[in-house]
Amino acid sequence: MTNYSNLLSLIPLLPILSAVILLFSNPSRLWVSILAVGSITSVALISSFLNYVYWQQTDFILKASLGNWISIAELSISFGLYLDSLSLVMITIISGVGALIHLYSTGFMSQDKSFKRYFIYLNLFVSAMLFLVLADNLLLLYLGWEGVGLCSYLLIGFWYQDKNNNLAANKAFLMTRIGDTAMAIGLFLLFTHLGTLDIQEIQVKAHTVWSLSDNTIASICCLLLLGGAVGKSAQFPLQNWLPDAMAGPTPVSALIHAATMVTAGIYLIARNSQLFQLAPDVLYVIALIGTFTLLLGASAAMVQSDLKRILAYSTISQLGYMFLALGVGASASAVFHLMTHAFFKALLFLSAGALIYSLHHEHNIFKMGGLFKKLPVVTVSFAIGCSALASLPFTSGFFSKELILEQVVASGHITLWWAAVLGAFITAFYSARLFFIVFLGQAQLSPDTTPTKSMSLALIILCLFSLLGGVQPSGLISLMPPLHADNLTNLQHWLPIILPFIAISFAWWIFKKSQFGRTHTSLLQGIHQLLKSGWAFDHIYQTIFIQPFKYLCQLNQYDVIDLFYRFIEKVSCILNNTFSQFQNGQLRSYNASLVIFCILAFAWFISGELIK
Amino acid sequence: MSLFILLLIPLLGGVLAWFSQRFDANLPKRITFISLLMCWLPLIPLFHTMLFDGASLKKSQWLINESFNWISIFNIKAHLALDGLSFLLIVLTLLMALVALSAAWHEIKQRTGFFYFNLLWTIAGVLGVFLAIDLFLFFVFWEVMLVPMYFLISIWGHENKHYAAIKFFIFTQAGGLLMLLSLCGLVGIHYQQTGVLTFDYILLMQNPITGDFPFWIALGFTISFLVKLPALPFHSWLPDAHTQAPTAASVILAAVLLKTGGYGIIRFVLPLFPEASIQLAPFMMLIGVIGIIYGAMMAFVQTDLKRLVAYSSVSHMGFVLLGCFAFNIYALQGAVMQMLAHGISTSALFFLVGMIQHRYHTRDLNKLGGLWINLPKLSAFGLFFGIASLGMPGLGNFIAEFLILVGSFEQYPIITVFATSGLILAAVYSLLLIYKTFFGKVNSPQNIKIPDTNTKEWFTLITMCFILIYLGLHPQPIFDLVPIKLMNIAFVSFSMGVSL
Amino acid sequence: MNVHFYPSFIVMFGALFILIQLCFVRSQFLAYFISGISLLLALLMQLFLQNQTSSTETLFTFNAQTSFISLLLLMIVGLIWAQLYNWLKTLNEHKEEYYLLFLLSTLGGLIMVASNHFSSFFMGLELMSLSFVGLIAYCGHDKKAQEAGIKYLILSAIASAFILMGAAILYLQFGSLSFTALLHITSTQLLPAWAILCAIIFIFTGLFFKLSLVPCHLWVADLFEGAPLVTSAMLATLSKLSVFIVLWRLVTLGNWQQYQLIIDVLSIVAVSSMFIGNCLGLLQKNLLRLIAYSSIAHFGYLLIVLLLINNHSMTFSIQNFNEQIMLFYLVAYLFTLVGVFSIFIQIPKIKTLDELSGLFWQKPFIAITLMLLMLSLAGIPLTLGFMAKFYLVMAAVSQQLWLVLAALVISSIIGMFYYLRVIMALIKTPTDKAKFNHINVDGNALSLNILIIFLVIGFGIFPSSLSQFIQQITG
Amino acid sequence: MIPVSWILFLSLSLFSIGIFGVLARRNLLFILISLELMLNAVVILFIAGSRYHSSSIANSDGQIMYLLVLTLAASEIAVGLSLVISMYRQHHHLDIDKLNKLRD
Repeated sequence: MTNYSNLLSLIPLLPILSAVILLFSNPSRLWVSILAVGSITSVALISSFLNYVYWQQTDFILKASLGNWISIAELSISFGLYLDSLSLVMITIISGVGALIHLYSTGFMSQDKSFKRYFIYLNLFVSAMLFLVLADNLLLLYLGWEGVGLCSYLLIGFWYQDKNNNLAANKAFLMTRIGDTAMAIGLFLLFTHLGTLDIQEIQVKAHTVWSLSDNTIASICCLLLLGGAVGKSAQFPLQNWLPDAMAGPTPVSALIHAATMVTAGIYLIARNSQLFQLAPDVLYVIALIGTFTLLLGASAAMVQSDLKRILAYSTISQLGYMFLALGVGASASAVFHLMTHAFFKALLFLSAGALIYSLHHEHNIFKMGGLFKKLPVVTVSFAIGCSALASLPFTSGFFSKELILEQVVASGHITLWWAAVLGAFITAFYSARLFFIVFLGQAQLSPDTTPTKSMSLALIILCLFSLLGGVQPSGLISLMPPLHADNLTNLQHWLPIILPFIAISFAWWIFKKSQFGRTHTSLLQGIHQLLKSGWAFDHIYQTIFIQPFKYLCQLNQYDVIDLFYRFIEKVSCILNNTFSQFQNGQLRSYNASLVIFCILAFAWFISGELIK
Repeated sequence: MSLFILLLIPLLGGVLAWFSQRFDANLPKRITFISLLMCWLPLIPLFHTMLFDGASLKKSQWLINESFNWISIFNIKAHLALDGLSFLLIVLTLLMALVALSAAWHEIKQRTGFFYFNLLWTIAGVLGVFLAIDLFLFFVFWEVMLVPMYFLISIWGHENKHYAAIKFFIFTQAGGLLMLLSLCGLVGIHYQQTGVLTFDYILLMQNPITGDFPFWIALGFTISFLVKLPALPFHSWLPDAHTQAPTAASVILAAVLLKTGGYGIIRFVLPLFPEASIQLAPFMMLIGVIGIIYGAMMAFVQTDLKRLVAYSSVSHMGFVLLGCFAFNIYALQGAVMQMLAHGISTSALFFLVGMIQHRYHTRDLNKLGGLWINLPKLSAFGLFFGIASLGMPGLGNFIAEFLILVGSFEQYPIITVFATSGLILAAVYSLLLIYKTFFGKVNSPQNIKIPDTNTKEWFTLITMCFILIYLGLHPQPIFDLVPIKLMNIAFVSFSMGVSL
Repeated sequence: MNVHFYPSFIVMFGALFILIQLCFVRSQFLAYFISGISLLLALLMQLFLQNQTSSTETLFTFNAQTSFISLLLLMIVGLIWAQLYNWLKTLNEHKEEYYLLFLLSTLGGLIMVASNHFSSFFMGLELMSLSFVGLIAYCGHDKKAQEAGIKYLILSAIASAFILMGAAILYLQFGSLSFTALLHITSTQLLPAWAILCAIIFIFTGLFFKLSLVPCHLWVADLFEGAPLVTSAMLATLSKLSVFIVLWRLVTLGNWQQYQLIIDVLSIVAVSSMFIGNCLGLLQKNLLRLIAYSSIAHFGYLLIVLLLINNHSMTFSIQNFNEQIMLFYLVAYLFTLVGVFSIFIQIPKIKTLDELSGLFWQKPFIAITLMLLMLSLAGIPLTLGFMAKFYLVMAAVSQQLWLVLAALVISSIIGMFYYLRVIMALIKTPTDKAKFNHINVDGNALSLNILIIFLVIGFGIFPSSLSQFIQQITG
Repeated sequence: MIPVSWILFLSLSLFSIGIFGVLARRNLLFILISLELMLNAVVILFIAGSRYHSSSIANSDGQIMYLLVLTLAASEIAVGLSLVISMYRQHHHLDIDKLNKLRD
């Protein structure tokens, strides 16, 4: 078994290398795309090679170290890379989807003038994500974590002339930053109590130091790590940055806000699964957050009019599914759903990008219609993507979502199962609604350009993946309890299968009666507005956090402590001119001052005598 | 003798630069450049010992130790010594002096001789502060370095430079006088308790004074260092001094003068008053945290670019205070690293603000915008250093803040949680800075062609980027250099695995 | 005839020669020459007497301290004398009488410094005061000088009346007027015990007037502004030095510190004069009034030394450490003050800060000297003023006078502001170029400035030579 | 022998009359007169002192001090009168309250 550790250490370094080369030289556009796409595809090849090597083994571990980072008394952290089946899956997803999206964006961004800057950011993003996934200690993971947040900030605000792109970027960075701070506090707590930040050591030590009985600190740690995961994967409390993050170029949304970055939270929890085992109530909280977010995402996606915001909300709800799976302890099915979701959501985003590209940046779906004749490739890819999203049988989405639903039932949370099924129904409904409005119905806008060869190539490959993604890599099976638990009632077995068809026919019925656009009663109008703004979380956070903070800062604009020193200045000026009043040039008052001193001294002396 | 030479070079260089102005207007610049380069010569043997025999570092704390008799009546000696900590800060000073010089190269046009005289004498004063081991000599350098800085601000400053210069001078002098009192108190009581009249730091450290006096003396010392740090209640001189100072002066002010406060706490307060500083610790931690949050909140509402960066350094120095008084090895290493990283990132920001002001003649955030369009290189650097100041991992600031917070978490978990929330606020004002200046639409006049960074400025900024990245990715040599074990600081406990 | 009298004799003969010279020929150069010779001879004689054995008589006492003080006095007067000739040229009055009064006041000072008996002290005091009245009101037609002269005359007359009343009560109590007699109280105590305290208060009122300490400080600003420049210089240095030495001798020989009242009065006066002196100077625009207020504050600092005497314990294993501090502070302060006044003499037409603004950029050397002197007055390190303040703080801290030290810190912070205003004015960018053309720095002014810089900065950086010299004296 | 306290009382009362004269009067001439009064008040004490302490040794210090004080008072008044003349020549009045050109 030759040791592939130097191959492993190459994986995260290649993208950084190409980013640095791009930064300091300015080659022609062709060379830029060759370099950028080449580095990511080489990483993809390495990971596929590693896949090939470790295909059949279930428990393999590959370690590599890029050097020592910090070593003071007890704290010794190195740039260690750690590859096992979980991170192998993750790097395949990242590099695979990443390579395709790089290929796609060479076409998509060809007209943009800061072409090079785009690819530098994208390469940096992929390398940060690879560091995150391969890190063997939590601090290196945190480095990847923040690096990913930074690159998403840069890429969302890529077209910086437009004011709300920047505001969206700031919002995204700050909300993920809140999650990161919670995670940082979790890191401190872990280090204070376990003495190490190495992930594998933590899993082992956690079980020795704490036990299921006294797990208060363990659950606090898990809650804090959950905070970080929630921030990054746009779950319940910190989810309203993702819809605004659509301001960035569409391949960015595809890569960052569908396939890779948002999955970092799931990876974190999956990676520390033994630690989370110690805090069952935190797992239940994760499940609850998952279900709530999936319902929130699905219901919001149902009423959106912007093409990319629908996909953003659907991402939030699919991530809710993954969190639900993690919550019930089925981390393998969560990762499997993550993989399939990465493929079909990337496909949806890229085809949406192609759509927007050809309709020269039109986002509103009600203005599009009857496009299946003009854009065949986009229509086919969109159809496959929507079917996978709606988890029609024999698509990759079907296998992974069924697995999650079965695990939920197996874990005995029936209420959560019903919520998940409802979510699946709404998902199928809005994906069908999206497909019908955009591609069927009478044509309004006519596309002038068709997507370039590289874009359609990427789309076709992704279609294959989202169809064939159902095959699970053997590595995952080791993490997962046996499939097809037998105590499934036939209702629980068959309902999720036939549900999508009901939802699609319901959507077809409404589409036929062209009722999608109009809402009748004011009650519907109110609900429509509430759902459209993502349950009005933006408004809530604005009033609870941002306005008071702004008001407080505005109040103290002129630094109240500075006023104190200005007061001292005034007092000394007053003192100055009180004493200079005495200098009035009158000789007789000068004589008087002499005599007064004498009298005062006597008075002081006599009072001293009297007291004695 | 090499330390005295190190001090003499800038002093003589300054005088030479001043008189050379008569012959040729830009001769002072070159003389300053030469003398700053020559300052590196006495340090070369130290670099040698650093790289090749690390063992000597472990033996005695002091790498070089020189002392001559000065005032015999009080047994005051001109005692200069250099250990790992002061070596780091001296390297930082000399580096930032070069940055300040490159900032002033084109900006200062009139009366350049006297400008470089003051610049070099401030540097000499600061080098003296980092080298002085005799308390009296430390105090003398502490006050002397202010006079040339006062001249820098009040002659070459911007609109109300006199107010800012006098405020700066009076604040630090008040702190200095307080230190004079506590210095004399320390020596007087040490004499009464041990019969030895000495100002020497090493002798005073061996048998610290007892009774109820050390608390007040430690408080006196700490307050005078807090004024310089600047910590919260005494910080209001910093924004004025920074906004009105010329770029070179505010680079020196930010990079080096603020560090003398932190250095003073680590060098003089913690070792000399072991119990008193432990009693002081909770209050100082509180002031540190409030400083972090207050500085961040103030930075958030500023409309003047330089004031924003000044308040951000108030917030960063709150971390240093937190690190010093946490009595934890990681926290102290973090504090030293924070001083270095903050020194570089904030002076780089001031360097950039100077460049912007040199080109657009304004510092008002509302007038600046969309710089990326016509100044891509400058804005890229601005983005890099803005990100560095919010503590992005992979750069020096993050390592420092992480270590400080990890170190202080064990002893004071609640305070550390609030300090970590400071990280969010840091992100708020840094993003505000980046967004308001570099992104968005251009609203400053478009007609004249504004030159982007010239090669000299580009080279200075690139070196600072590499240093920050080096500090972020490979901080180990810095940690080995700081002689943490020999500094006689009572570290409370760094053994892990103790249950809460 | 005791050899210690010779310097005073020389000065007296100098004055007489000038009188005789006046009868024959009126030439300023001749008077200048005679007074120069007599001062030089007196200085050399004083130097020679430094290591003579000390001898005390009823009226006078000549020990190491008094000879050092009179040496210091003669040096200061010599420095002032050096600039007298050029300065008097600008005055359109008779010149020779000035030298006469100049020498007489020096003689009065010398007598007072060596006095050990109330009569000799009173004689010296009156001689100096009356000659000062003449010096102040020298310019007959200048209204301000007349007014200052009248004020000084009336006030010093009242002060001497108070001192005399105190002396009379003490004489009534102890039967002897010599300072050393105050120590051992004789059997025949005529007056009740508190009478001594009233006497001391009377004497203090008179002396505090002369030292311009707070309650009686109102006159000093008007005098400095009104009087001719060199007279203010003499007032600030000569009269205050000699009066302070007498106060010091009275308090130490008479051991007045045992009375708690005296300690309270001294500390209150010290604290208030430090604080009010600096507060007065804060927004002052006129240079001379600024120096007057700073002299109030500085003598407030000096008063702390009187508070220290209370325990003769050897602080820092140095005998009579407090006396050394006093001498060092006097040397430092008076040399700085002489320097400041010589700078003012070199820039005659400049009276207020606004006229001074921008001097640095046209006459850098004068401006630098003035800056260094201001820093020395403010007490910034590496200057003589700082070293003196440092010794003072060391002594005060070793005896835990925390209240007084707090006042010292606060008032020196306030003081720093107006010293800085002067420096700020110097470096302001001047509006018109030809503002300072009328100042021409000739040869001896330049050498004087270099000497002053050498004294203030040289001793500031290496004070051990000066403090060792003082240590031998008080040793 | 007359008790000391009477002498002290006389002298102090004369002294305070002198002080009152100096403070109350505006004319320079009368100020000089009351100054003279104050000095004479002091002289009484000196004489009394020498008288009361002459029991043991011939203590004539007081009398010598009396002569000294008188001569110095005279010289003071001489200088004072010269100032009075110069003031009158310039201001044509002797009211010292009008002399307040020197003020802060």
